[in-house]
Amino acid sequence: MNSTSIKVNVLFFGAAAELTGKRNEEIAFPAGVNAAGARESVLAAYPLLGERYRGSLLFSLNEEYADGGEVLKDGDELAFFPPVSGG
Amino acid sequence: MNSTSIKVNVLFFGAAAELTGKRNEEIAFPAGVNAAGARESVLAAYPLLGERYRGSLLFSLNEEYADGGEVLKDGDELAFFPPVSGG
Amino acid sequence: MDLFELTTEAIDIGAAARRIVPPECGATVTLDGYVREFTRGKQTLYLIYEAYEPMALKEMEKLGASAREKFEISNIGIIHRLGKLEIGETSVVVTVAAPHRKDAFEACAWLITKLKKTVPIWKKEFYADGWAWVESSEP
Amino acid sequence: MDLFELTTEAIDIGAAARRIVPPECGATVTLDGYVREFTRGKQTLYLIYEAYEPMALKEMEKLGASAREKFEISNIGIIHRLGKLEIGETSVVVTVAAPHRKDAFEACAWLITKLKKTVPIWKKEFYADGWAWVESSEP
Repeated sequence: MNSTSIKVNVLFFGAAAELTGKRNEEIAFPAGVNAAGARESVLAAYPLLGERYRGSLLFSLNEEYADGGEVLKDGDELAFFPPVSGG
Repeated sequence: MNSTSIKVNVLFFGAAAELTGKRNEEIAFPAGVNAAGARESVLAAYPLLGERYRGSLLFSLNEEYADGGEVLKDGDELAFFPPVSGG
Repeated sequence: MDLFELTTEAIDIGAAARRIVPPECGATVTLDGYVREFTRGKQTLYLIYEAYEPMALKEMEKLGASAREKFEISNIGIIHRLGKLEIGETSVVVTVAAPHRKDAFEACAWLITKLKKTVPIWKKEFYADGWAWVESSEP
Repeated sequence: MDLFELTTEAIDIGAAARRIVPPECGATVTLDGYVREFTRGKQTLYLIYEAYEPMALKEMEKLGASAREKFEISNIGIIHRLGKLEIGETSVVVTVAAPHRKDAFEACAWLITKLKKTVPIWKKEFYADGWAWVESSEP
């Protein structure tokens, strides 16, 4: 880690957890990365996740749906998950 | 009672029971009377009922809403009641 | 199996809903009507429902048959309380199970609206200073 | 008082409806969703719901706030079951109390439709020959 990177707590839910093999992971991103950029990195790091959900994977930042433009801060919680199916 | 009259079991519900002072009464009508005719007789016999419900008093014949044209038979059950207010 | 009942006992709405659930269905919609403390600004202490019981049951069954023609539904339950009810007690439950919840919502709303117009049941409200037969409930 | 809950215990829908009833209200409408035995012709043995719990509760509260802006309602209750559910068990209850039942019907239907789109909960169905994450429930 250098001063130009941040650490983000990344969570995976539902099928996304199975396609990454984990429920959470601390990931370092370059400082200034936004939520959409982080999403691209994660999809690249987990090819099966990208294959299955490139267009539809949802993501949230600190428990709120993200639109992608949000700049991440050290310690943020970023979650990735498939379309929801509660009810 | 003569052979040209029939006996009908008349029931009153809700405010109609209070305005007639009874819940049921056996009433003799001329043979051939229809439900609307019987309704007129009953309204005439109980002036307070007529005053309050002339236009709105509902009636049923043998547990089915009556439209008035039904010819009554000996032993029929005729019921009178205000607009319903269940629920 | 449908369910049409008049009862002087307290109504358990969860049990009513559960009794009509068939295994192939996805959703049940339940309308629970209960005794209001204030109607038209006047405080009600308690009330009494009276019914022409055999005809009320027949009319409830007719409503059930009509609802099945109009909506794709599996089962219907209608229970109306009679006798004396305290504030907050359930007076009526209409519950409908359907494969798709849209039908359940529509059929339930249709049934309660019709019930209030056709089923021979009457409500008498008691106040501190008297009582009144209710001539028309919320349409 | 509104009620938003996630629980691994069985849901009592009657109790849920009763908990949100204020004395001035006239009607409660309750949607009860439960585990179907057959979906798309395939037999489900049981299923598991998983949630992003803190976010799911936040989203449920947001839906409650939006419903209050759209409809004239008194109280809202939303309870979603998590973990393993058997066939026929209640997965979700949405219950709405309102002075007039039309608002209760509309708000309840609106809330369940939105819940299925926005609240982060996922369903995994288990069959005799495997399992599947459900990608979209009935809209």
